[in-house]
Amino acid sequence: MVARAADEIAPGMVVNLGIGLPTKVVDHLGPDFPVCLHTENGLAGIGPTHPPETADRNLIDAGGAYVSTIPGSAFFDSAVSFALVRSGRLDLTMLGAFEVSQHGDLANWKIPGKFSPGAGGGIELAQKARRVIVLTTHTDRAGNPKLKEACSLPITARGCVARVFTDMGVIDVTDTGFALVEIAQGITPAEITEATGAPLALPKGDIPTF
Amino acid sequence: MVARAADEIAPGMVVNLGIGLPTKVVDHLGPDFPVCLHTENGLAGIGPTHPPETADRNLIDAGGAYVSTIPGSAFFDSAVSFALVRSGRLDLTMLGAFEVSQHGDLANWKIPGKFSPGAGGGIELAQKARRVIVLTTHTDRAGNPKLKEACSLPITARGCVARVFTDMGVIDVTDTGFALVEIAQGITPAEITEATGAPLALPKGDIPTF
Amino acid sequence: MKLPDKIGTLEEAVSCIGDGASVMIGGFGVPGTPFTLIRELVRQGPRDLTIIKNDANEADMGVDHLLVSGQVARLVTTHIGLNPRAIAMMNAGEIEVEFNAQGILAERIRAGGAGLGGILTDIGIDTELANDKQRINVDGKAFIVESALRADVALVHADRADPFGNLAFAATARNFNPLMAMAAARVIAEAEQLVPLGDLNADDVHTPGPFVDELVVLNELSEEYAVVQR
Amino acid sequence: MKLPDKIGTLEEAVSCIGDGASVMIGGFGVPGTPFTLIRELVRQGPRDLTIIKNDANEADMGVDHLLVSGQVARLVTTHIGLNPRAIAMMNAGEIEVEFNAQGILAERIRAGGAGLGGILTDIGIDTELANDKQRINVDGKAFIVESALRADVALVHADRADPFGNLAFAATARNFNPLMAMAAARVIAEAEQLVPLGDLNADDVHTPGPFVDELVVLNELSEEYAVVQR
Repeated sequence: MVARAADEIAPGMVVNLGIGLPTKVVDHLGPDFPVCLHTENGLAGIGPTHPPETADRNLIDAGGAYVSTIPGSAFFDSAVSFALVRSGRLDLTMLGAFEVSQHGDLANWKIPGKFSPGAGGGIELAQKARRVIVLTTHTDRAGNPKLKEACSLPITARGCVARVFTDMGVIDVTDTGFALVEIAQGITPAEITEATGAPLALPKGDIPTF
Repeated sequence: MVARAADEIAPGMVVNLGIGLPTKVVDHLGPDFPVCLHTENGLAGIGPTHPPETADRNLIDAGGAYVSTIPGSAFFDSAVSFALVRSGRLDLTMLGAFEVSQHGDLANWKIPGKFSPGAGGGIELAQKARRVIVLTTHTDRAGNPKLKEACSLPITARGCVARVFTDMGVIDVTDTGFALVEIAQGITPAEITEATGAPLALPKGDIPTF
Repeated sequence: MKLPDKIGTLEEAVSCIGDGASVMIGGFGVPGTPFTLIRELVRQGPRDLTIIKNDANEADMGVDHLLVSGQVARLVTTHIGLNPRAIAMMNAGEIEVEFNAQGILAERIRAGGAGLGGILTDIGIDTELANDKQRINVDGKAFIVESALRADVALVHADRADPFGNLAFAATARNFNPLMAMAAARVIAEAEQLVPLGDLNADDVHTPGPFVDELVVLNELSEEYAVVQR
Repeated sequence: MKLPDKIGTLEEAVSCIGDGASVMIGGFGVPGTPFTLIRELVRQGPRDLTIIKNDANEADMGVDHLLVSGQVARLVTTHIGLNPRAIAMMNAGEIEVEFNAQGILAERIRAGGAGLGGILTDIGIDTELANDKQRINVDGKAFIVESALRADVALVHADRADPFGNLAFAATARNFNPLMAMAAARVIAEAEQLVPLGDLNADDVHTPGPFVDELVVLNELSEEYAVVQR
């Protein structure tokens, strides 16, 4: 899934990857691949993560991982960091989700009564990145669909999600709802349709697998 | 007048002086006098002016004079420069005037039909400096008073002027109007009262001269 | 003519913070958090504080000490997920918590520092964060009004400082520090290293001295900065 | 993984500016004015431009060339007192001029660059500059609504740049440049000196590369930067 998600990154993009993802996705990009990774706590040009022994105590990403710089990295304050996001300079972000609606609404920050630590920078990333991709399990721990006709949880941003990567498939959010793009090896169209809480349009002909 | 105006600068102040004034005022402060001179085009800690031969083409004040830095100077952009002004970090500014009203209103940026080059940074300096002092001739070229009951020209800011230095005297703006503080040598109370376009309260007893 | 000196003592600097004060505190996670100023604030003990900080740090670090000591009445923040105590106190009603979108908290503080009344944004306009917020149309588009934030005192952590209070921050320890260093009636900076006037390149100063009221030079670095072994 | 390269040619960079475009131009007086980009804009000749710049430079310099060539329809500015031609053209109705308080022009541009809808301010609230502007009350205080400014293109002048478009400005040549470098759909920077990736200290970059679309490295410096003999 991560390897497939890395294909979403086109040369020259400015990209913000959710907590834990950068290292995993970056491993799938070549050393000469031109891309700028952004973290909202104030760095453009994230370099490799460090083990504690070699870490710089002043250099973390927004998830708290000890990262590094690369030639051409730049630090800035939190206002400039989100100016970049809100003014349309962030080409792509990859986020987690509790729920995604068939209209592309995203809920990923609050479960009333259970989980409400605050949205952090998630709202701005979801609302303002030029392209929002969600990486998530297809269903929650109880087996309920995360892809739904409408979100039941407080939303993060409306109509923001372009594409969802799950353990079962790659699904686009289109003007007419969810559309299956690719399916995981070993999963049948019936299974993914069953596990999806809204209509899922299947592609004509063979369905590519990943 | 300039020497007397320099007395208004207390140790530790951040001060913005109008075009042409900094060098003149600064000559009256000692080399160890603690003060920070600000110019709105992006410098705190203005140093001495330079003749063309030694000037830095990138280093001017808001009036276009070639200035220099001193140890501890800092450059910043135009937004930060006016953030400093508007957020109350500018202790004192000295400005010129076309008219000052007895309520402290200042008009110094526009003469309709004759002179309207734009206000530049003048409105923010007048409205937000903690103390605004005006340095001006007491009358205009035609001999009309510049200190008036009300401004006839478009105003720069209302109720902003605390004190006016002219060639005839030092006048405070008080809750009850203009009050003479000091008088220039050779000027009589009758002369300055005559040249002032609003009531001028005279101090009790001897009037200090400068 | 020379630039004024602002070096003070830790005790004296923090003593301006009284009961009921609003206090901005820099830092995003560990980097840039003024741990020494926070410890002194705990030692001096003013109560009923409004704390404005991106996060609530983690257990036994930074702002958490102020929660343990019961000095916090209100927390204006963006995310407290790494501090279970903050969440528990919020759920128990022991502290009031106001959540902001992270970049909007940054902009509200910056607006305060820039002497503005507020900003207009569409961030969160479809979410519950916009409930009860004033709205306005500009050029036919709907925006939320987010008011400017200022505080009585700002506590910031710099890497280097000169005696005038020019500050430079290190790497991602910059975060909210330069914004808060403009937005309080009294700005107190702790600095890891004091350098002579003129040692900071005038082009590379992050917070210009005129914004800073008092500088506390750190004799030793809090152990709370230590790299975490995860 | 490496950072993308944005070096382009002068002709190609400016060719994106068509008739009717809005163009932000950095600089306060001479320092920071992108004279080479302006000259190329005159050479290519798009008309009916809206120019957003602090001032109109002086006779025979910078923006004045665009006035001479008749390419400017509208000027959004703060002060044009040093350019008699700009004043004459304004008075003759040959160009439309919109005056802003200087710090408010800076904040409107910054708001555009920060993806905000606008700012609230009390600057000029008692003056004719506030005529016809929308007002709003926040916490019982009256403010003017100043809309955010964005442009189709921003032209900025940097002292040093790396191939990714990280920019550093020199002394008071910074002024409006870093603000405009965030506030346009397409940001074009000219730089006096190209340095290799990594040569600019990551803590000391003034405009981070992600904001810049195209970098033009200057072969020679315009004579318009020469120190003026007054």
